[in-house]
Amino acid sequence: MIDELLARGASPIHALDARCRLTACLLLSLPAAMAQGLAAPLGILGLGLLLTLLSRPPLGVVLRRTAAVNVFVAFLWLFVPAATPGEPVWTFHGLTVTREGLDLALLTTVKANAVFFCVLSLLATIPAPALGRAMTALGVPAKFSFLFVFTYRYLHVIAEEYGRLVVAARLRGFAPATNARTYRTYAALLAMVLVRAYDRSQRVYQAMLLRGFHGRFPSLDRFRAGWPDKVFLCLMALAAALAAYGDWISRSGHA
Amino acid sequence: MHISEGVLSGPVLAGGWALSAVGVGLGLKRLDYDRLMTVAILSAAFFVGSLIHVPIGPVSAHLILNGLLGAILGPAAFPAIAVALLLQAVLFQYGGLIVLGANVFDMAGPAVACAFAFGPLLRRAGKARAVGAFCCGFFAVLLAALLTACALALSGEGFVATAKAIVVAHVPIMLVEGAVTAMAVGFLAKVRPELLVHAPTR
Amino acid sequence: MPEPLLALEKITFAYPAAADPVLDALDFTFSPGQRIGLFGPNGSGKTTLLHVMMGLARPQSGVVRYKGREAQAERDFREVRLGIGMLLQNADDQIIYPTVLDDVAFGPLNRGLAPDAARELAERTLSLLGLDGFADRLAHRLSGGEKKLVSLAGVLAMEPEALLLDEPTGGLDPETRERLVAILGQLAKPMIIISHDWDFLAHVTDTYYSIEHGRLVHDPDFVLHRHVHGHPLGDRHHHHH
Amino acid sequence: MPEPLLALEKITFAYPAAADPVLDALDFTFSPGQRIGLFGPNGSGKTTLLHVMMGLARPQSGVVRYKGREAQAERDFREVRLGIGMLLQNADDQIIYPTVLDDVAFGPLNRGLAPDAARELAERTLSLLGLDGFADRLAHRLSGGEKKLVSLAGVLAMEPEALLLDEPTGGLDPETRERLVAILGQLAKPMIIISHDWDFLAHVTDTYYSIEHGRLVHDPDFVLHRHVHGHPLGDRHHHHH
Ligand SMILES: Nc1ncnc2c1ncn2[C@@H]1O[C@H](COP(=O)(O)OP(=O)(O)OP(=O)(O)O)[C@@H](O)[C@H]1O
Ligand SMILES: Nc1ncnc2c1ncn2[C@@H]1O[C@H](COP(=O)(O)OP(=O)(O)OP(=O)(O)O)[C@@H](O)[C@H]1O
Ligand SMILES: [Mg+2]
Ligand SMILES: [Mg+2]
Repeated sequence: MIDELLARGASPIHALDARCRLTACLLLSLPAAMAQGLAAPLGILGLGLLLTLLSRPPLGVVLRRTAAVNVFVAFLWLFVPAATPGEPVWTFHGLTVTREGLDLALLTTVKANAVFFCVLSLLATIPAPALGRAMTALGVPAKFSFLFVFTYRYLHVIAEEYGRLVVAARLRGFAPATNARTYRTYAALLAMVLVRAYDRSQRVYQAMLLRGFHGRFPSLDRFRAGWPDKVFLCLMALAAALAAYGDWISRSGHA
Repeated sequence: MHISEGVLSGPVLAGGWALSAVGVGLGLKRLDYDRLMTVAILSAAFFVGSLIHVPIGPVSAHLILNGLLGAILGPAAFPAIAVALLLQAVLFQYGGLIVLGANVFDMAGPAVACAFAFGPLLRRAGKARAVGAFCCGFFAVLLAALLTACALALSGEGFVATAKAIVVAHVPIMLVEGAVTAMAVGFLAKVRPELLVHAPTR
Repeated sequence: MPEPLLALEKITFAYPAAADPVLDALDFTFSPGQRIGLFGPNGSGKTTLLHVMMGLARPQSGVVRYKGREAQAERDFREVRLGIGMLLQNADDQIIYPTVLDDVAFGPLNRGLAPDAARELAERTLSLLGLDGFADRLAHRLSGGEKKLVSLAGVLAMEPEALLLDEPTGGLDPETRERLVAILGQLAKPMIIISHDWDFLAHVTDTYYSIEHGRLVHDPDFVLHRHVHGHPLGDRHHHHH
Repeated sequence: MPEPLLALEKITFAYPAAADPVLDALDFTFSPGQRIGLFGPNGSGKTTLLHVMMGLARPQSGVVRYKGREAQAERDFREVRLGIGMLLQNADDQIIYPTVLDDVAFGPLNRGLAPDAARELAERTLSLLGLDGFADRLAHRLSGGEKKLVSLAGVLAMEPEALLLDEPTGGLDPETRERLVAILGQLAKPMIIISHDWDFLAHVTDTYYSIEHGRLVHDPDFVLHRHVHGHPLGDRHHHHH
């Protein structure tokens, strides 16, 4: 149900230090998300696609994920072109599609996909435990990183428990429909999942005490950034700066 | 109810990050390491619970559960939701890191607000508890939809129509969430009343 | 010979990312009156086989027939599930509602019974298993053995024509196990039981299969066999696992 | 006779809402060199007994002594937990980090080892259990048997003087079980093992107790004993549960 389909791999991207990938992902996403013109996000979209190619993901996964992200974008296309005031290009049953509206929808689409491919190639390729360590190394509070890592640890255990409960319900003839009993059944399943999660957390806490836990999570330090990591990070920082500068130029040009 | 990356304007994104950082910070401050594992495992349970698709008429929608999460975790729901959304970004690429702040605040703000507003009702018995739980589920989704809509509307005039559509589309979900939350809290009160003690008292 | 209740024809099933199929062109029939014991090493595919029968896992090729009719869509299998009851390995996974009565009444309500009839049937089933007075108990406060019996009650309350039981004795203490032997011996229903507990199988089933390389192997040499092992409770009354 | 590692004196323990105490004025000593097997029906209080020893459950009356000194406050028990390693029944509860190496190093780091030394010790322990190459594996991708061995590695990496194991063979297939017998046989540490698996107990322990009515009963008549039972796989090689 919940699988990191991209985190394992032997590509050049996977070989990079997790801290560098996380930083690069942030650096590239920022100008793409903030841009006002098309040029910068288009450039980053291109770079994101290149990085995705380098990370050698399974094609099916990429297509499915791309489609999922663009559902919200498609939803925007339903409303934005006709709702933005400006120069009309097409009128249909009282709805006026404007040039500004089309531009805004297009810009949003490019920005969303540019960031998506950066996340896909740089963030989704980091296994969650390594991401937790990378966040701490980059200054995120340790408590938050541990919360992230342990949530990830038990996600699979609980998803499996839930899956077995659903199987049990189906075996006894449960067929979801829009009625009170269906909602009652889901509420019961949900409550059972929570109760078992809570009970489990008590047992896990005991296990922690048994292994000498005294209010602080230690961690092994194991980051080693070599020159390829540094070169990569510099290149990405340069690309991000270029995109931001380009967007700023085009903005002041219009003004 | 994720806003995808690239939609919101700079100030809205920055505001989302600032508010979320404060919320996560306050939530973490109240959370000591001894209870961290409980919050992590419950957060995982909510992540899984929010993958439940329930039929609503001809379509199906997934549960959001931020109201129930707030009812159980209180202020710790803030970091819990932040962690869950970050995991969704990493595992499924729903939204990136830039829009994360806004998405976290839209979901977690209402969760904690409802916990404070209706928390006292949750520890009473019978009808009062059911009403409080329904309100937690209902208003947490309503507020989340409103905040999402505001974030969109503030980002540009072109997004106002989308914002309205989002609120309207969530009305049936609010009702279902309210009902499911009320029933789930009823079961929890019977089976593990300890789970409800962290709801804020004030 | 009566028409088979369930028939599998050339079933091939592999889990998504797996290289080898778990079930490989497997044929099988399960007829009224049969009591089948299914054993074999961990991971040989026993649970998967039952899941295919119940439509919880869909084979890549082959046909599942229920009373002679091919079952293909989810709705066909819904009918199978109303006719055949399956008990999962872990009782904790099987008990969905926090209170015993709600849980046992879940199946009958899904079959479309009115609430009153469902409650009545649930209570009758509980008392059949010697669980009178359990109706309002909370599921998570039951002992392991009690949970197992309650989950069995949930299956029996659906009044199935046949039973599939996945390791029903796992984690039970000897006394509860004996009670289960007695209850199952008394039920005049065809059944398939997966178990690692040969002694148990010898008591409640009469035909034995194991799975090897994705195929069912009929095992006629289920023999009585003498051996020595360590044992507490010297000469007191005891049971073997 | 050496000074007992742990001694329980007149321990009475009842769970909050329960009517009868689970442990009732129970006395017990556990000395270096002992290998104790603890068995008995579900719910008789075996797990509770180990929890009292480790300070996870606090008795209403009675004294727990660790190396002769009374353990009372949480900090006394912290010392007990650094000296005695306990393995919980369910490996999923015991493996708290997502990656194997982090998890095995957790105990050593808590004992105050430097990260490098902790890593080195963790790797050594993994290889002792035949788990070389597991360091970066993700816990949720391990099989049941592998999880059990990793959780044992987490306990052994604390270099405890003694071990308490709660049903270590539950859910293991025969092969992993054999491996565990070999590993435990090799460890020259005193241990207490809870198990329903008499054959396993007979292989790795030499003193037997069960709990009856809240008291420990020493069982000297754990005997070799001949019996007959149903058995498949005729003359092929096999193991008994
Ligand atoms: N959801 C799944 N995804 C991938 N592989 C699976 C899944 N479930 C089971 N398998 C694999 O399929 C094979 C058969 O599994 P199955 O559960 O049917 O075995 P079994 O005979 O019931 O074993 P056991 O005695 O341990 O219950 C095993 O190798 C198992 O690892
Ligand atoms: N947290 C708890 N709250 C209340 N009662 C409990 C709790 N844990 C255990 N009990 C009860 O205490 C008794 C002893 O339980 P314990 O877990 O020690 O038994 P056990 O001998 O380990 O059994 P098993 O063989 O099933 O593991 C049982 O009757 C059980 O129902
Ligand atoms: Mg199985
Ligand atoms: Mg126990």
